[in-house]
Amino acid sequence: MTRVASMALATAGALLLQGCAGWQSALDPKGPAASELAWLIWFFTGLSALVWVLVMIALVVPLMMRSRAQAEPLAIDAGADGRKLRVVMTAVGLTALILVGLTLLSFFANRTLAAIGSDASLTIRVTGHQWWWEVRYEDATPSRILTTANEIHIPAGEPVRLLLTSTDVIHSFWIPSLSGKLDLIPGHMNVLDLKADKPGVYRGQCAEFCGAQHANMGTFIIAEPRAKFDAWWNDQLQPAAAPTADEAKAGEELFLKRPCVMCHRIGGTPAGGTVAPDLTHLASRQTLAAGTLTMSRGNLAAWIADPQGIKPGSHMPVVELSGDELNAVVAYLEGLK
Amino acid sequence: MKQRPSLDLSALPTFGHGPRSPTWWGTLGFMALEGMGFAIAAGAYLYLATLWPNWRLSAPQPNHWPGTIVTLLLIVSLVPNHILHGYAKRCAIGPVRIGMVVMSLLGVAPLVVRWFEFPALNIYWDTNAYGSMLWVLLGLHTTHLITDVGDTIVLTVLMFTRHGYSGRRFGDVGDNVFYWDFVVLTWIPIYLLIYWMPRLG
Amino acid sequence: MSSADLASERDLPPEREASVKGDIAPEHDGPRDTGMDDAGLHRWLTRTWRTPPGIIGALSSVDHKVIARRYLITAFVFLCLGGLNAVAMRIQLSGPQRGLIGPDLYNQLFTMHGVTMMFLFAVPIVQATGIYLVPLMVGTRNIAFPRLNAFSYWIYVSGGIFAWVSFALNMAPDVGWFAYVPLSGPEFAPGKRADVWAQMITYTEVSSLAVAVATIVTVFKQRAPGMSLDRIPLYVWAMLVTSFVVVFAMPAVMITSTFLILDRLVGTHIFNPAEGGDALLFQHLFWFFGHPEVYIIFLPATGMISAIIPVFARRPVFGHLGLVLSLIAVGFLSFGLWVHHMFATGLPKLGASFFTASSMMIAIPNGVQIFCWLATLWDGRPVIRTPLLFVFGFFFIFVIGGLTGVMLASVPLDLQVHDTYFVVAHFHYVLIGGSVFPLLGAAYFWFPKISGRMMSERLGRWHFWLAFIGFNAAFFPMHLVGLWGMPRRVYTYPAELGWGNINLFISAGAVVFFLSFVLFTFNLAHGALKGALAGDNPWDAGTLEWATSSPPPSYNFARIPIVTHGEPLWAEREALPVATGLRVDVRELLISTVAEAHPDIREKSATPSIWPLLAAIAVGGTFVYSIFTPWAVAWGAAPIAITLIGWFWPKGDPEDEE
Amino acid sequence: MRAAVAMLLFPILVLAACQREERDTRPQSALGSGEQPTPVTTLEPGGQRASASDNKAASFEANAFHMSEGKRLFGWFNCSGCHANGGGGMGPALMDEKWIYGSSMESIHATIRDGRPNGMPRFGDKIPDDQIWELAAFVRSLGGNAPSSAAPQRNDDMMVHPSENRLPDAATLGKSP
Repeated sequence: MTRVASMALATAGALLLQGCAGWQSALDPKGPAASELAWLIWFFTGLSALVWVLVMIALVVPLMMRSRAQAEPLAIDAGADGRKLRVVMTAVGLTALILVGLTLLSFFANRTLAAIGSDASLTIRVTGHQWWWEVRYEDATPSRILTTANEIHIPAGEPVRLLLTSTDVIHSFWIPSLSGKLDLIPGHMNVLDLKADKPGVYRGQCAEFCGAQHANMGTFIIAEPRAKFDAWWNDQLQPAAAPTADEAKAGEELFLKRPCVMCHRIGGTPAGGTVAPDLTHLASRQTLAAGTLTMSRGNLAAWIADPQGIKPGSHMPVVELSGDELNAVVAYLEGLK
Repeated sequence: MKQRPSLDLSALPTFGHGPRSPTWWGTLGFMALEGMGFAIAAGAYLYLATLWPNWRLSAPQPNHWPGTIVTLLLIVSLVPNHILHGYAKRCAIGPVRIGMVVMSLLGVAPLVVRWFEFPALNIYWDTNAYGSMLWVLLGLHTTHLITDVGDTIVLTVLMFTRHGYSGRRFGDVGDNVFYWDFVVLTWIPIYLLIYWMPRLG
Repeated sequence: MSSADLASERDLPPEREASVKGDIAPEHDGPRDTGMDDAGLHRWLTRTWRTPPGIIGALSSVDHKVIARRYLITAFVFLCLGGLNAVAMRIQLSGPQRGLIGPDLYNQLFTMHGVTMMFLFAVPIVQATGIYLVPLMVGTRNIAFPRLNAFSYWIYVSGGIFAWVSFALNMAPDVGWFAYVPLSGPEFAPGKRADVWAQMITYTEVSSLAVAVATIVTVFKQRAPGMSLDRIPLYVWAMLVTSFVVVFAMPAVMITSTFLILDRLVGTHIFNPAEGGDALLFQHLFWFFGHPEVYIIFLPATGMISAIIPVFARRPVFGHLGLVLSLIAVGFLSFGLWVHHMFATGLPKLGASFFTASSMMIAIPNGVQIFCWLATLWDGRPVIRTPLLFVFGFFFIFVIGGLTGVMLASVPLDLQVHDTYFVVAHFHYVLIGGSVFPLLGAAYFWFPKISGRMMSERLGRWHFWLAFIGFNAAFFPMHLVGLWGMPRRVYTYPAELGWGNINLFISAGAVVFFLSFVLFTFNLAHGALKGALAGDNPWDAGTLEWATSSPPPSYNFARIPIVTHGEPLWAEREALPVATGLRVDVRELLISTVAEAHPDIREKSATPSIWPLLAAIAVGGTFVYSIFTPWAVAWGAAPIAITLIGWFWPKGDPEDEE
Repeated sequence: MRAAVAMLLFPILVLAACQREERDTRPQSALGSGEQPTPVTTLEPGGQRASASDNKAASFEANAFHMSEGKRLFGWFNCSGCHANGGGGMGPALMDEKWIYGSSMESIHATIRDGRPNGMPRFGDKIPDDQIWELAAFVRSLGGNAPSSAAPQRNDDMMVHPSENRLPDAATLGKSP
């Protein structure tokens, strides 16, 4: 009895303690692939629960019986064993039947998933880096190719095709509420098609252990109506707005003079580093450091002042800046809408 | 618990040859796992070879002659090896001693030629994956060759001491014969993989 | 079976005739046990088979029981260390954004946890149990190749020390227990941490392989007369199948780790995609071992269950043949489903579907096992003692793990749960439910045999409930948190995702689970010192290990038993038929034929020797040195060769000469 | 005797391992960052000037993580643009025995920080001090000066030269046939 109680307690407790699942949950699907998968998860879980309950009943049955402790162990009732054999054979047959059913089910689910992206209108190349995501929107017109980082805007209701690869170690791209995961492997190119049914922000994160900051390698899919998405793309293609305020101007100068320029790119300035996230429209993003901090002046300052305290081991070095210098750089970056 | 003697074992022999002896089974077990190692390494080689359309990765062809000589030497050595096995089964100490010396020499000979196989691969292990796999396969087999030749030499010496004159030692000779067969047989597929497979691409 | 028909089927071998001809040294004869009284026999056999006194003597021991005890204790120590790793990780994860442990240490912690539990605890402890029990269950006096067995232990313990000293030196691997390249490769894993992983794997696999070969040969050639294939106890079958799986699976991981260290140390390009290598090759090679590894851990546990259930159900196990065939089927199938660990790597769809089908299929033989055990229990109310409680715990937990395993076998479903806490929950349900719970049951069951004393039943029940509740509290919620999107191997997580409370609950469960092991340790110590005396056969069980005293004498059986039934002690309640005629002044044991177990040869078993230890030191030193330079292999060859020659060179004992 | 050796060996092992495996990513300003002026000439009384910051140099040089970070930065900051992969081009070769401004960590650090005549730009503003030390440690390893147990290994990349932990060992083997 305690066994059942503990189980119930664990489950109920877990469910009650659960605050807000959904943002990054496979059980809260927001796209056709994830819906199909959530249905599959529930179906498998339901069937499994049923099988488990039956096995537990079969286990509890002997506890209700009369004790046989005194009997001679080799005196077996052959007739009873014959009946048992039939029961066991039936159970094995049922097991096989269920397994065949589940195999077919997962095969057809796989086909459904494969059909999702057959008419994808948009191709986005996602490259995994330790520990951020490089996002490149492909386009036939070279001037419309757009490079950004960590946040992927897509048009809602349309399938998009993601080309996944990596330049360092293996990562895995996973947005639970939209689709299953797929690895980014150096030397391989994987194709993931996904679709968001409705506009919204869907969080995901790297799902294959990739080193020190595997835990802080988040990404977002931001699904927007088509018009808004097109506007966003056009905005992002623009070079960074030149700063107007004095402090921001000083910040730009510092950015170009100090180590920042070695790794980061800001469109419209000489900063052209490609080994770290593109900062051209940094302030238009919702988060910093691959989903680690929300975008705000304070977090920007904290991140620049002590990246190794926030993401120990990340490739963003500590740059020694005075308080004024820090403020200036933050003011500049904050203006990069 | 009470005991009831009902079987007399006193007339049983104290050693046996081949599958009757546990050592033979142990040797077989180690052959199985080492053979599995060879199979996995060969599998890795084939995996990479099928992955890249121009296998050999534009490296020059290996020179197969040293390898072919080793192959011939190894195949030839099977004959005295099995003659030796016959003597070991009959527990004939004199011929077994001679046979062991012959087998030691026939073990050292391919090892000497093996030394020339490495440069004949015409590629270093750190040039590309093709070179790495050739060196790995050749190295893996060479390790087996060296350990078995070492084992043979030690056993040869042992046969010339007073310890050699025992049934147990003749069983050891039989197992050594058995293992040498394994070393020779595993070489054939590796020889083909190293020297002839790159010629296909 | 009478002695007459056994003798008639034995033909005189040609070797005997040769010896008559004088080609080989005539056999020295010595006193035989025929007709000897019990006290005299005991004196003779004790003098012949005992482990020599003194420290050197202890280090030279080749007694399978002594080696197994050391193995068990060492593995238990590693279990505790691995458990402490887990507790440290759970404290770090008990709330979002905790700063107790940084990523550098955390990554070492979870890698050490995995490596310790898989390679230093689970595999060694199931093999150690086999080393102890298999020779007793098949009715022989020592394991085959006893010196090799001693060597295995020394290699294993030095590999474990190597790993944990590395951890103390901040040099522990931090790339996860399966150490995927390129993360563990030359470019992204600076220092020696990944090399420690690679060599430590090679180390422990050498030891597992040697034990596997010794176990196979023991089962094949050293069974008591009359123990034909259909009378082999299920536990021994399980160990036999496991050993075969070890023999065919472990070479794959040794090749993998060797490839990795070659890439790192001498610059080969096996895993470098830019020079013709491939990163996925590593995963194929690793999981070709990695999946059978799960069954290496699980199959011996099924053997333990098959040994425990009949005793408490008071009848032979139902469907003996079905269980044996299931074991063999599982052993074979375990090699055909490694790709289900790689569904997220984007393999071709058709190939992946094949592996879905094969992964589903392995559930059938496992189902057969479960149903047969249940059917065995249906004969009446079983005697509920602590070992059986743990078997019930096994059913409860393992069936959940098996069913979530079926979920993981489905390609599309796996893409959602792969590498999340769902998987963490799944494999802990399978490994702890499927292996640790049976092992704990086995500990209570066989402790009286090993120590001669009973463990406390009352503490045992407390232990069971604490372990059971702690386990489920710790691991069941992980299924949920995995579905809510929490990936495994993260050292922290943001508060906004709402995983804080459930993780706190999990951590609390983990601490309870850990405490249950503290209680278990206490019960072990208490039992060993103050437990009630057990007697030969406290559970009235039917297999041969219960036919000798508790703890068994160094020679196991005063006379080799003769087996007339699958449960010989139940079949021969008055007196056990035994064989006589073995010499008592040398270590003589009986070699029998493979299928029918007819007596065939009286062979000598190896005497104690210090050389296996020295050889292990030479091999271990070479392994450690080789993470620094490839020349270590050349330098190490000499000491290894010397110690091996010392090991095999005859010392003039009758055991060596005849 | 044996005990004494063992007792000596263990701390050495511990020290070596700790130095090699430490992964400190925050600046170690407490150790000093080599703020002394850089000489414009190598003509010094008594040869090379003694350096004040060698404890930092030593801690970077023996550390595998820092060296591998240096290797990454060497690529990221396009040092290969002039020095190729250490073989030299517009800038001098880094894999050979010749060190124009000395082979010490301090000299290399100074070269990167302050630049040198004839083309080496100054990176003092552009690269944080610790990263300069990492680069210096890597550059030294290119010449086979770093302990092979800590030196970076080959990249998952085209093979341009044998990996640093096999230098100069591999150099003596000659070129691939």
